[in-house]
Amino acid sequence: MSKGQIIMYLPLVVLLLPLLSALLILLFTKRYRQLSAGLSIGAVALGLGISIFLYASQDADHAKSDLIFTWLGIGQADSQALLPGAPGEQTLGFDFSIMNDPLSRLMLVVVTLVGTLVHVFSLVYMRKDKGYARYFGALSFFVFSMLGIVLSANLVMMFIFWELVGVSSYLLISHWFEKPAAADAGKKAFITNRIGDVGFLLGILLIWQQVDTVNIGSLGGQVSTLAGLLIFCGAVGKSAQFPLHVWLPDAMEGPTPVSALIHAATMVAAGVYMLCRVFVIFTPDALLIIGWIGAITALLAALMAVQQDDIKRILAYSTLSQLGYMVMAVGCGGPDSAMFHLTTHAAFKALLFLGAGAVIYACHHEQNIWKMGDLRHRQPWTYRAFVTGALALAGFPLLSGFFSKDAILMQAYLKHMPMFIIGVVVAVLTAFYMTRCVLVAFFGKARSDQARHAQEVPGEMLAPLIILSIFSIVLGAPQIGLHHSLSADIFEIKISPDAKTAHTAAMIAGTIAAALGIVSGWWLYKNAETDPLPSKLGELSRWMRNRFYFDELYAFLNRWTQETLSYAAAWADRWLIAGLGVKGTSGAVDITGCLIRLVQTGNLQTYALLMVLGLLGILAWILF
Amino acid sequence: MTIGLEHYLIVSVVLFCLGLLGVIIRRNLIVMYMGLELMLNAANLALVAFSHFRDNLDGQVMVFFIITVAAAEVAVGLALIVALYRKRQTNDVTDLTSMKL
Amino acid sequence: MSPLTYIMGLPLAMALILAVVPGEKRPFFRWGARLATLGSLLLAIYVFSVFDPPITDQLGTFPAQATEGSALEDAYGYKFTQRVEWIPTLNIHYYVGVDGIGIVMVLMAALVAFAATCCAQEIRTREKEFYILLLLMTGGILGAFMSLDIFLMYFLHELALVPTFIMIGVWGRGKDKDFAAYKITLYLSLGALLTLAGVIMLYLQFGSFSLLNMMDHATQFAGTEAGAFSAAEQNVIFALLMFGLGILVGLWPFHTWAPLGYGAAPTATAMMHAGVIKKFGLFMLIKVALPLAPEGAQTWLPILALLCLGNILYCGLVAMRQKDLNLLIGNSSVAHMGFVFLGIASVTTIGLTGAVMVMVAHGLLAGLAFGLSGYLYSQARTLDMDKLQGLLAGMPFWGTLMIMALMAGCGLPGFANFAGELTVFFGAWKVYPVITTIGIWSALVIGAVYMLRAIRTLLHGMKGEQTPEVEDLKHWQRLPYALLIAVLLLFGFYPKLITDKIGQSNATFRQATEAQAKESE
Amino acid sequence: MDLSLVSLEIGITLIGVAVLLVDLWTPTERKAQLGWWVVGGLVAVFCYSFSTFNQGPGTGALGYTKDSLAVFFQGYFVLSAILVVLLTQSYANRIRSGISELYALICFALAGMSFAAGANSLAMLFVAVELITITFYVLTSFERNRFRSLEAGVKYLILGAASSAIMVFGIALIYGSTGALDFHEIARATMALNDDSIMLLYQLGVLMTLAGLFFKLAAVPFQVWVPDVYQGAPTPVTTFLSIGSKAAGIVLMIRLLAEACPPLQHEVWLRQLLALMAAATILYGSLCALRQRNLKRLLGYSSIASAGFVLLGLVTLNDLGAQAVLFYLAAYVFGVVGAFTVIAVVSEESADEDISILANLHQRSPLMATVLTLSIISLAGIPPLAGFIGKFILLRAAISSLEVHPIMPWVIGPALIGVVISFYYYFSVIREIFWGKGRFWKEEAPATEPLDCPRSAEVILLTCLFGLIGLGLFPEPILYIAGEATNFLFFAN
Amino acid sequence: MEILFYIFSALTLLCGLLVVFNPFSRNPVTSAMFLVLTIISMSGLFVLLQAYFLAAVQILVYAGAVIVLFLFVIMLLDVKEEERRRYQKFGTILGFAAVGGLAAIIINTIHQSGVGQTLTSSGTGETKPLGKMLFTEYLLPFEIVSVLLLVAMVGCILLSKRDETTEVEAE
Repeated sequence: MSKGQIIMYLPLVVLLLPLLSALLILLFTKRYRQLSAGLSIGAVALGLGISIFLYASQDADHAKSDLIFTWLGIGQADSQALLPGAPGEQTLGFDFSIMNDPLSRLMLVVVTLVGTLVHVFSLVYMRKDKGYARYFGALSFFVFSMLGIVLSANLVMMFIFWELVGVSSYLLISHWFEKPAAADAGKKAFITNRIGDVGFLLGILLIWQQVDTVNIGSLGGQVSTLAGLLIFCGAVGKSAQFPLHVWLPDAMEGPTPVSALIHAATMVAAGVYMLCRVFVIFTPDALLIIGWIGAITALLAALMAVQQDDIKRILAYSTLSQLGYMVMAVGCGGPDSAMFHLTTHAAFKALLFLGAGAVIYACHHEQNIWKMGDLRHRQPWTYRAFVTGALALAGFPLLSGFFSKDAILMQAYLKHMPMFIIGVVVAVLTAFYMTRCVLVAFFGKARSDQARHAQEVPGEMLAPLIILSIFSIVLGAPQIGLHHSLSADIFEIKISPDAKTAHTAAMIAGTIAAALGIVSGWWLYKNAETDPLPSKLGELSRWMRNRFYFDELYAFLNRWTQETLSYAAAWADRWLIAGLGVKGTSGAVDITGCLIRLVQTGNLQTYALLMVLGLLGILAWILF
Repeated sequence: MTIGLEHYLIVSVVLFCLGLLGVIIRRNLIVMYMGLELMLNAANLALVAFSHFRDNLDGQVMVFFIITVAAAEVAVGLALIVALYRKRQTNDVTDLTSMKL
Repeated sequence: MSPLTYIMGLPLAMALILAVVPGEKRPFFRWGARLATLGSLLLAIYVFSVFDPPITDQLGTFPAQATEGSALEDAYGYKFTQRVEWIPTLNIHYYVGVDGIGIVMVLMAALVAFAATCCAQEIRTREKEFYILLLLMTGGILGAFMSLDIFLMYFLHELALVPTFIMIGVWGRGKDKDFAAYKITLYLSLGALLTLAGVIMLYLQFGSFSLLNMMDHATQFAGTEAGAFSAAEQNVIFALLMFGLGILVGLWPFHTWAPLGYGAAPTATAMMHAGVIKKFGLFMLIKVALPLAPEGAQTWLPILALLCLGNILYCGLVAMRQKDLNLLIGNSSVAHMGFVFLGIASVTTIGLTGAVMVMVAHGLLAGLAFGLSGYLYSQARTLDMDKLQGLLAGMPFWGTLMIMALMAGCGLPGFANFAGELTVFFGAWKVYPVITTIGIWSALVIGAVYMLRAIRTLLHGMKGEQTPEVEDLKHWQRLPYALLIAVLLLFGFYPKLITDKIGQSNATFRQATEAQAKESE
Repeated sequence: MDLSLVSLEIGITLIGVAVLLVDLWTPTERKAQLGWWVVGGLVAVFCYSFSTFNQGPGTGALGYTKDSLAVFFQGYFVLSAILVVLLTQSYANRIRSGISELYALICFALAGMSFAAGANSLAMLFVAVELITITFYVLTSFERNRFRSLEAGVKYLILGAASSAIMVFGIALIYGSTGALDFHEIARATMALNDDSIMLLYQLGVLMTLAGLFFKLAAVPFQVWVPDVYQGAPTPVTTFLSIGSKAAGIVLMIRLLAEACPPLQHEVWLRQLLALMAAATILYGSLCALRQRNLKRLLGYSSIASAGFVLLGLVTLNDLGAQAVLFYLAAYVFGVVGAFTVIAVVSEESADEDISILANLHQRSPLMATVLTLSIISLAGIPPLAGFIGKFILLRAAISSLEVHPIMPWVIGPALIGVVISFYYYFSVIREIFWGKGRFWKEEAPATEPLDCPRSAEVILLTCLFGLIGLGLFPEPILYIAGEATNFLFFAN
Repeated sequence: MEILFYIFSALTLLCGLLVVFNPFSRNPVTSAMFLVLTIISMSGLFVLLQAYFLAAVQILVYAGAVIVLFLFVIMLLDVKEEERRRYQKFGTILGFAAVGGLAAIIINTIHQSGVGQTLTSSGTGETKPLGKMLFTEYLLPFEIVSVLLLVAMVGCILLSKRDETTEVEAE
């Protein structure tokens, strides 16, 4: 087998390993907790190794997809039909082929890396859980489907794995299915995703109709705006963009490692990744809309994050706003910077979530930051890691977040000034709420028994934190050349002449924003016992706290559209069709029968009379 | 005017209808039988008239059969009435309504 | 002797055998029925496997009969044919054979039948009658899917009518089972009679019941004024067939019998009926109505498309409101029929292939779902989802399968249903974009809503207080369910398995689509 | 004249007389056994006459012809008579005295029917019909210690006599307008008739004659007598009434329409009349039966409905329709006899005719349950039984003349609706057999003890079983014979 | 000739009417008596039609046998005359209407057909050819009628003879 073939089949191996472990766990090793965990970790870790090897062995050919087998074929297989072919006969064929280019390889690394770390982290975190094996099985299944999205070379394949990611996240979110909140959250996440997927599928159909292919490689510019936007709907659902962002915060009901894996690094990033994949099909109008959606999401989410008390929810909203950032970047025509931010964000957001997980673990599943405090002495390492992540997220100079955010701001500066401004504002807010979170959770004095009795978490949990903090420090550095490779090699974006000024502007703006946010946060929350903001902001803070009442709005809409319709339909089915239609008819027939029977009076002369009348009628009818 | 076929036919039709009337409105079984007899006789009259005016005897042969059949019918019917009367002392049709609907 | 004859004959023969066995030997009936259906299943699998590539005498151990129609059979891609004179006066033959559609349907039917006989555990009284009726039903429908003589097709299908009635009445559930039995019977017979009228009119048109000859004539007729039968007649015939068969399938608004009947029927009956027998209408619509009366189809298919909207959207919405698990599954299965109708209404090769795929997938799925719910009923004596909550913890295996079934029901990739529905959408998209959009919404969102609600109430959450004690499936009880889910996954992950087979009947599709294609030009 | 032409009828009559005589020297308890001898004799006679039957129409000089149509119906009548005799035998202990007279009368009625099958002139038609009818007056009121039997007899007698009087008057008119009684002469005369004024009289005559036959056939509006008479008459007689005398009416009607009035076959009004009556009859029978609980009455209504189907076949006025009718009748025999046999046995055991007596039958006597179910299914016309083939070819015949007569849809539509309606009551019989509640209004559990049926009844049941399934699966022979019998029957199309 | 016809037909119809619808008496005996008169006057019409044999048979069979049978039964059962009040008005009126309609239709048809004009020959009513036909051409119906009479005989015996066994109500 030549090297080419090895290179060709390695991604497939990476893809299939987790599936294999998932199947093994489901079928055989459900009973044996450690064995299952081992299988799952082994699979993803091996995958990580292979992906790193692949990423390292960059061969130049781009956008290369390899056919594995034909998934579904229609219209080819009429071998010995003697009849002449019909004029309008179409054929339809979907290949299962894998994308094997630097972008997918980079994504492979990201997914498997975070995946591995999360697996390791979960070893301890989930130790006491009785669904241990099931958890790891689902985790592997999720990794499989996520890798599927990364590797799929045509839209239908991507849609398939898209759905699978949805369902696996559903399984993971409602892992503690006996907890009503978790079950509901899973349901909400799945259905919201499905709404997005409707658009996605319609987009695929429209593209198929317009360019007669669904292979990403052969997609061109001749796709209409509508199709692009429909495709974008998928991303809106998956990476929780406004207006479909509501599911992500609730998804925090799932186990924290899951949140780290799915809702920080991978699944929600899938949308952005997909946008970058099919970037070519977007028309300028489409891009504009995409950008604005991203900007709005970023701003709204940041505002919501400011007033959350649940540590995971804070992170969730920050995730939302960061995703908004990335989408905005795509909208500003900078898929490279989007991918760049995606990568760095994966690192530090996973770090933050895992850190939060460590904190929660230590505080016996206490998640309210106002019930924590002074953890920096009790969990020094967690503290350091968390702060690193926070700084990176806040865009503290020379950390990874700083560079990636600058790249985005630069794009925005070049394309749309308003978005640039929004971006800066969001940067300020980000720095502010992260500062708030850190200060309240780790400084001051412990505000609850759980916080008092917290102590440092074991090494298996610390190790991922350390690794991730290193990544989130260095990943952005120009010396690594990640951004350069993305923009230059992968997306071939030429450096525009006024990039220099834009770059400086972005850098300055970013720094100022970060500083502003951190300082104001420090000033407000330096050993604060309760949140001072509500008193200052009043109404606005209530709106922030209640997430601008989106859930209520949607509940209202749903109740008054779909639910009402379904009630009406059920009513009609019961009373109109089954009742009036069916029972009515049968009743009418029955009554007719009873009436006609009255003819049979049993009286001979009536009978005779009837016969004569009948004869009379016949004769009269015939003879006249 | 001379008496033609039509006159005989009209007589027979009227007689026929009288018999039918008897069947319909009289409730005494025996009288109903008489009505039936009248109907058959009316048919006989028609047949005879036709055969006369057509010069062929088939009609009369038919009449011969009809008379016999009528006699047999009456015999059976009257026997039936006797049996019925033994069972329930009646020969009124309005009492014969144990089966209906 | 074609193997198909055995596939159909085994259950019928076993029914005869069981009829003479005294009623005390209760195990005998169970195992006899299982044996017969298993035999059919194995044969069906064999036929399925050797069906493609085209069989030559040295390859296939069963040499295809040399009949005068063999050229036609090759032309239309029919294999394993057997033709025997039956009623010469009416020019009716015993004529069996399968093309792509036939073989997948037969395989599906055999699978579900075997599963159904295995799931008939709950029957404890009057087993003799039950298994005889079940076998009659099975043999009949298996035969209907493989018969090339329309009379034979109809004849065999009707074998199921009376058994359904008796089974629901004697072994059925619920207080209004009598009403359900009457309703389902009257509906089905009405549909059957309309179909019969249509079939007779076809027969009078072509002077033969042989599907192949009729299709051949139809192609010669096509376009030519002479000898062709007029568009008006085609309209009548197609209307008769469409509505008659539609009633058999539960086309909106003739669908209300289905959930009621399945809710009241014993498990095995519900599996067979919802899974297999219901598909007959669609099968005949695709195999007979479309190719033989294409011009009629042009008139009626848009209306069919509108009506199928009733199934897809309306029944989906109705399903959202169901509290009883069986009613939910029943309504959702009616809704799924809508996708098939959509595929048929867009007479395109893709759409029709998709339709057949959905038929197969839904057959398996309905079998699985009703089997599972039936097991639950046998455990809990109720299917009211207000009473049954949080079962997953108590019965993990059953729960997992149920989740998979429901997920398949809302079109999750990896299950055959998704492949089928996707194909249908691709086929119908260019013809009926709006309806397809609504269909996608229904498939992805509405389906998800009611299926997830079911999971949420039935399986997730804490165990309800009224929830009775239930125990999970034991070792070998799992076999039928596992079998069905395995096949669903197999076809879901590699649908090419069936699409290739279905491609064998392209000739039929072509004939169906030609007229429409002409129309579109 | 050569007696071989009427050997069958002579034989049958002789058997009847012989039974009457033998009866005198037979001890009372063994009189019922005479049935076996009657059956044997009938079989023998039929075989003999059939063997001496030379193909091709016999002479019509005596107003009697023995063509293949006649032979078909004679076979049909003999078969049904045999079944009825067997049924009578298993019914014997209901008939205290005169069982052998019953056999004899059945034979005489049979003779009349087989004359009717070959009737070729109005005189013959009249005499044959009267022989049948008067015999049935006696048969119907045979259980003279049951009031209902007598009541049925009286009703049947008066209405029957009235209708035959009407028929006679019609015959008179036909004779008057054509001057002939023989069918072929009538046909010739009508061909000659050119002025339609006489034609009018002729039509009137035909209509009144048909009215008499419609009465036998129980077609609306001459159907009113059926339920009462069917309910009151002894069950074997009811059976014979619904398979024998109905069929006699049918064959006479076929002959009359096919041979005596060629000009009318092109008349639209005749088709319209038949169509209207067919639709009305089917609907009437089905609708009235819906709420019916008395089994014999139920079957009475169902026989009205089936008369409608026969008319549906006759509307076509062509050979195809006639063939369909013949086969339909052949299939009909087994269904009706099977059903009535079971009903006779069960109702005798429980001295009741309410549908609830069938409860638990599946357990009390599997054989009877099976046969009754199959008979009902066959009557309802569901595969794979004989009745389905019958309904199928009837519909085929009707639909095949769809383009010939624009009225057809208006017959076929109601026919289909009627079938669906009829399924309701047919299936409620099946329901009663398999999960009936018994007399639920009395809160008494249905009987469960096994129910044994007499030997002769078993013979009938098995015959019907094989007949139903055999004709359903292999209808070819009968179809072929029926086709032969009705070949070139109608001049029109 | 015409006079005779009118007398006989008038008698026939009048007595026929009185048979079925006698305003003065509902007694079956009266009806029977008028039936005799009807029969006789009708045989008179037969004579006018030169069907002498049939006229004789008519008188013999009917007046001789049938009527006697009637009277016999009436006496046997000593039937009282039915009360007037139980007389369904509706049925009667409808009956009159129906029958009248029937008569109207038939007469009208006969009149339209004009057989009266077309057929105006008169033959000679000999009995010999009648008997000839009866035993050659119509032999078979003749024999059947004999069987029929046998049946009637058996039937009458069966129906009217008392049962040896005790009479029990069957329902």
